[in-house]
Amino acid sequence: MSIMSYNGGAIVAMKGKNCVAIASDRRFGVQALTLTHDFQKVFEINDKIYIGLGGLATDVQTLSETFRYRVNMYNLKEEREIQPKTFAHLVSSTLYEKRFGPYYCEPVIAGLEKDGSPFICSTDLIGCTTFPNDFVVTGTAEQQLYGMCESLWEPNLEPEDLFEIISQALLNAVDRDAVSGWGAIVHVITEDKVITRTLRGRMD
Amino acid sequence: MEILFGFVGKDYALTASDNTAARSIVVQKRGEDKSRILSKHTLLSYNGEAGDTCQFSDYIAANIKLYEIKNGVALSTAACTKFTRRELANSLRSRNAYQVNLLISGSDPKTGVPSLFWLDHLASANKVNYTAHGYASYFILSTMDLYWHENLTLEEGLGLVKKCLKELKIRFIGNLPDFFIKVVDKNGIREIKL
Amino acid sequence: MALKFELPKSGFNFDNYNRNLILESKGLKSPKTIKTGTTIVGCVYKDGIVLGADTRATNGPIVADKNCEKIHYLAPNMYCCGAGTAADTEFTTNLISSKLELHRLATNRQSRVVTAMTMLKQMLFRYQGNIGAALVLGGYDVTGPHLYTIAPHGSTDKLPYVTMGSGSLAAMTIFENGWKKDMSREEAIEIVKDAIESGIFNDLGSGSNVDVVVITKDKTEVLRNYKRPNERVKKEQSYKYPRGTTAVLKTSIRNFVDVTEGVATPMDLS
Amino acid sequence: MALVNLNDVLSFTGNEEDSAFDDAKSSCMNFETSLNFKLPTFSIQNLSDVSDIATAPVDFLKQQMSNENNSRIAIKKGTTTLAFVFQGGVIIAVDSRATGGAYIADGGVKKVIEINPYLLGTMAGGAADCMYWERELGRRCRLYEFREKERITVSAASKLLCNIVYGYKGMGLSMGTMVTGWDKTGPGLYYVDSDGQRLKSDLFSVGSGSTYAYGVLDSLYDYNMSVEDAIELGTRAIYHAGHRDAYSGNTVNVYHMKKTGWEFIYNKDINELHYKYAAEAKPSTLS
Amino acid sequence: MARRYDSRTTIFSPEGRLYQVEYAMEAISHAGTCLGILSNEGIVLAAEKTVTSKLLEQINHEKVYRITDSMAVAVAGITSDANTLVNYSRNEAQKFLFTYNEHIPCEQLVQKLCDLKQGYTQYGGLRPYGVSFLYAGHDEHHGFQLYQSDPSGNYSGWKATCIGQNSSNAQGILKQDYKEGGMSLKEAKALAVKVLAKTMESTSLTSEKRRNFTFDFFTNYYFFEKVEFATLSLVGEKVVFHSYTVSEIDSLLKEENAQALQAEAQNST
Amino acid sequence: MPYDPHPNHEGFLNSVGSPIQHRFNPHTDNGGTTLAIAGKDFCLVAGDTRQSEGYSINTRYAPKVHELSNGSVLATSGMYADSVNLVLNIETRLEWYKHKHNKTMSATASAQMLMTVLYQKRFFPYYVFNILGGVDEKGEGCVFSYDPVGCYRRETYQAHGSSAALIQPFLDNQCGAKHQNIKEELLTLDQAMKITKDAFASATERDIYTGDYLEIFVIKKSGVTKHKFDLKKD
Repeated sequence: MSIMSYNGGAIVAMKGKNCVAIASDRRFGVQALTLTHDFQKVFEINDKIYIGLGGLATDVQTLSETFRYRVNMYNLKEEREIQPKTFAHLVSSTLYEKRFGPYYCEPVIAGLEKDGSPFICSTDLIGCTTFPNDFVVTGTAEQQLYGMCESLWEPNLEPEDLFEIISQALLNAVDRDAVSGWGAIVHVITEDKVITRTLRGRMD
Repeated sequence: MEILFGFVGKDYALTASDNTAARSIVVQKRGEDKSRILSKHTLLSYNGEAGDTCQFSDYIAANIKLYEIKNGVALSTAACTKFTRRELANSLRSRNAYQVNLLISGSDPKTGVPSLFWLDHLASANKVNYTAHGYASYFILSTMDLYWHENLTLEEGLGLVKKCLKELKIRFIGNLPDFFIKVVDKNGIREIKL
Repeated sequence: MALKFELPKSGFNFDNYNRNLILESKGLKSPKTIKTGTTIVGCVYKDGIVLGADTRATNGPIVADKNCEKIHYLAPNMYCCGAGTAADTEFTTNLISSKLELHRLATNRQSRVVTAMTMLKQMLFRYQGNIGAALVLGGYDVTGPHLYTIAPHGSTDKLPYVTMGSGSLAAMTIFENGWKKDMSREEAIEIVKDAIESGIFNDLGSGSNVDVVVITKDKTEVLRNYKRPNERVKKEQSYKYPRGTTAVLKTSIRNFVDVTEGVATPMDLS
Repeated sequence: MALVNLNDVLSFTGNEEDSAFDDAKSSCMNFETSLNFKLPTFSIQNLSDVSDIATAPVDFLKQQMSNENNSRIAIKKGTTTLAFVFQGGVIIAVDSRATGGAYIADGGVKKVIEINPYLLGTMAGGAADCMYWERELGRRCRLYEFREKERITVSAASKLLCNIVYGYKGMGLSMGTMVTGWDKTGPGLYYVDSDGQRLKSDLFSVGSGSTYAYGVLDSLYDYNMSVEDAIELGTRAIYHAGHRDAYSGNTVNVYHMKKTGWEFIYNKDINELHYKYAAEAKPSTLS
Repeated sequence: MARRYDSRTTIFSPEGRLYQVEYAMEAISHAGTCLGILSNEGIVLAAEKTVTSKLLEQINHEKVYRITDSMAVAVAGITSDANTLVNYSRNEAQKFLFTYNEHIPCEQLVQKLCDLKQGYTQYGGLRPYGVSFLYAGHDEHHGFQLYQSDPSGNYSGWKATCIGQNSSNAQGILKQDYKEGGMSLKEAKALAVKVLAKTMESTSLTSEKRRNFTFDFFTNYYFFEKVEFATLSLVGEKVVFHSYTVSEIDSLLKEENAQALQAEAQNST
Repeated sequence: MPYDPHPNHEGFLNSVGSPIQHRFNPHTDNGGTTLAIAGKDFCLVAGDTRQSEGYSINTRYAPKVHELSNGSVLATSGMYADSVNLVLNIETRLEWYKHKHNKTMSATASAQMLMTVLYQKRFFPYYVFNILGGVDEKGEGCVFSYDPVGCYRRETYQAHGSSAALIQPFLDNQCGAKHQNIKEELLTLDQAMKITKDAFASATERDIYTGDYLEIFVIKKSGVTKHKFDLKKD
């Protein structure tokens, strides 16, 4: 068993038309044993940036705190909100710093840029960034998510359509993965609001 | 083979831990209390590798006590958990990591709201309503799934403890005779005999 | 009580190394990093250098990025194609690029390709191949055009046409067959494109599009996605769902407050 | 040395070509001669001339089928099955998930094998092993009936299965099954596994989720319970196992073994059960 | 005589004084006034900027800094020293958050900063930080709190206090006007405006203005460009820090002006 | 190559002297993906035609889907050589059955037979993941899915092979109506064709072992028709 699937979890982020969505499952388990189904894997960085951390739970928690620390310091020193691209590089260099003793965690980032255009990014566990223009996925159901997203995603989705697509992609993907699932949470970020929905997922 | 489980009830948090200290196939002591008082309203229960457990829990207990003395206010249960998690996560990066599993139970002294945190040896922390560590989790989590609800009175809670212990007695090969049952509520920490 | 938290220092940090050893000793496998399976090539022509790369990044059998950039900027007169562990190529070229910039500011001269090559090889050699970057470095300086390959362990070659990565053999066949001395710009771009396409179609680790960079004495052209031979066909149908399809347990909507009204936005995440 | 071993393996596969025809004969011409009512033929390398452990079939199989090595041939595993005897007969309840590694290969597996109208077997471990050998058991039970003019007892049937798989002990079969039925002695419930272990009891649960199922069964089981309560208990135990164990889940299949033979009760979605149970009041802990 | 003991922070004078520390305090008494007033609903911080020029880029906060979500400081003294210390305390606050996942209790942060300051009064070759702080904060333990610290590393909690030039003057007014047993935030703001006006009046700026305390003075644009104003208050459960913009200060002053005029009119009748 | 967090001095030393253990492995994975969907009166079986090994393409056209002489279609993924052998084996048996019983074997009977054939190699399995598609006695489409040692089940849709994990959830959603709040219904042939083509196009985007051509067999009571489409070739 890979370290990345020790605790399980699946995260996906997608671009829409002037909006972006990020969704994760909610399981925390120790290998086959499911311990809780309200584990936080997606973290708010600021109003318009969310980061999803997939992988070993202890590193998910450590990294979320590290990023919060660094972003808070950035906000105080620069006296402005961090931009998604800057944040992506912050994440990337934080991970690459531990190139030879990495955190077992692969982040995905979703956010809106200053001009309101959607931004998504994913990195591998040592900080190799990718900036595709459709979707990014991470976690144990990665393959399932790739398959779902490749088939379902299309450009210029309105927030409500984007919500349906990302939810269906995630729910169906985790149903084929034993170590992720147990509910899901979706954030859709638009110019003026963020809509957070908890989904009725399979609980087995 | 050690057993440690706990849950929160209506206005209390309860943990149950076996009291056997064993090495290899030998029982060294019955009546070992595998917990440390962190503050008036926070209790740390542990199991894991001999040596690591007492070293780590003493270290945590001492530091949290020190904080309280230094600053005049006690850390909340959640802050104790975060601190413990961080210390454990840091220790993992050293040559000799602590092999400990922990439950931190507490009660907010002002509101009386109970809380329970689960930490494993990899320093993943979770706030839970009911949980268990080690082999016991395979046997009694479903029992707790079946019976637990958030308005569990202390009497009902002790009923649940009995059900869990009964199940362990029936199915778990390493069945242990005696348990410390500790309750944290608004009034502090106390031990309860079944 | 000591807060064990240190501000980030520069350089690598081996904090997690011990812990990861412990985790692995428990039989848990380390995950893979994203690799650029990759075909990267470069060749010298009459007026300079042409570099080429495919744009696929893989994570095991899965394509992690369909259109990544493998030709990295080093200096205005120098670019570097990277194959191997994607993060390593990215950060290594970034680091050298900034060192070159500082060097230019200090010396007030255009960077030389051999300088970049030496910096790269010294760095890679120092890490004994643990930084998995295989590079094709091309540039034009006062001494003319130069084309190098740098292997992860730090060995280098200087050749008129080079290929690297998992598709290097497929690409090399094209050069061996068609490369001539003093080719024109068009011919050179064409042969580089053919070489990359050969890698794209015959090597599973390479795919998607062709990136090309042309470097001459006083001009550098970046032809990103010069050829896109692998456009996805249109889908048979749209899979949009009727709104309300997904069963939702709870919805919360948070409207953003207009910041100009002076109410501070919270920074805490918890 | 290495070449010799290679030869061994090659000749091993080479023989396959010839035996294909024999295989065809034995499976299509069963009715010509009773001699063909023997165990199916396996192509197993002669163990006696194994000089290098690397070529031993058991070791080879372990290497090929382990979940390590990127699970080249990962056998579908992970299960919760249970059965218990009560005043109204036997209740058999199983989940329906099959996983290869963490991938859920199938969510609708039938883990109760209908051996004959009075015998049921459950499936845990290697799915093909259970499926194949319990099918074979069905055939033998039928033959027994022809010979003895009466139905085989559950005890005898389970012993038969036990003996077959014991013959393959150590070769990598993986099976943990419960054989249940109704015979002249009443309801019967036996546990048989690929180690050759055979146990009789009133209550068993087998598989990765069995401990969770036991938790529920032990605290609510009562021999004198009504049929409805028993069905509900079986369902509930499988639901709890499905909820906690990553490798169990999807749906519950419940069977009831009665004097008149088994009856399929229902197939329910574990997810629907979750939301149903969540909305219900919890039982009291004080009883 | 004093000379021999002047140059070193680490050496006491025969009278038992640390001259460098005292000089540092002296430096602060020339800095722009900062005042803080604790009310039932929050805290007001107000400060006077000493350097103004029409040509200077308008920076909204030169003297009031946010440290965390629930804490802010006003500084008097050498701005560059202040910057370092502000940065230090922000870092400490974040470290605490990182370790305990809770905001640092106010007094603990004040203590941390004062420990650092104290260190600079004791070790050889170092100069004390020439800066005093007013800390406004809120935590779950003690609610709203106001602290003051000076270059020696001493700190103390206050209901209302003032640092910088004319601070004794301002202290007097505060002592006089502070309503024991609680003020509303609005009253606190009014008091802050009043104190600032009085103290600034007695400085050079007001010399060519009318001596008498008249409120049309507040409309002078110099004034609101010279003042920084911030509040820390609770909105629901959340602590909100609000740094006033120039126009907000303007309208605040106008409002206070109008009310004071009204009050004066009533008094006179 | 898996990510190696600690310096691989072993590899370095190996190249200098110490021996490396090699073990003959008779199994190899030739990649590729297969899929089948059952309809009311038809069965659709599809597969790509790429055959690969490591990072190389052996051939762009090596059909994985085989039409059997009894009118069923067998889709095989995994090791190509084993699948060729298996198909020969099955064909022999089908032929024998025909001579013996003077009728062609039904799809359901051949499904059972395939299980036996696979299980007989329990201790040296065919490294093949099979899907058998056909129409049953009632004329309804049927799909049987197998693991390498013969465990099988009748399904309405199934994907196997290197992109199974990519395609299967999509089929769950589109064919099985999972999470859609609607009743599951059997697809029409037109829908099934569209979904199959999109599923393969998507899999080709992300799975390096799937591509080149897509072959779709449609089985009806009246017979089998075959369609061929292009997939991406990179």
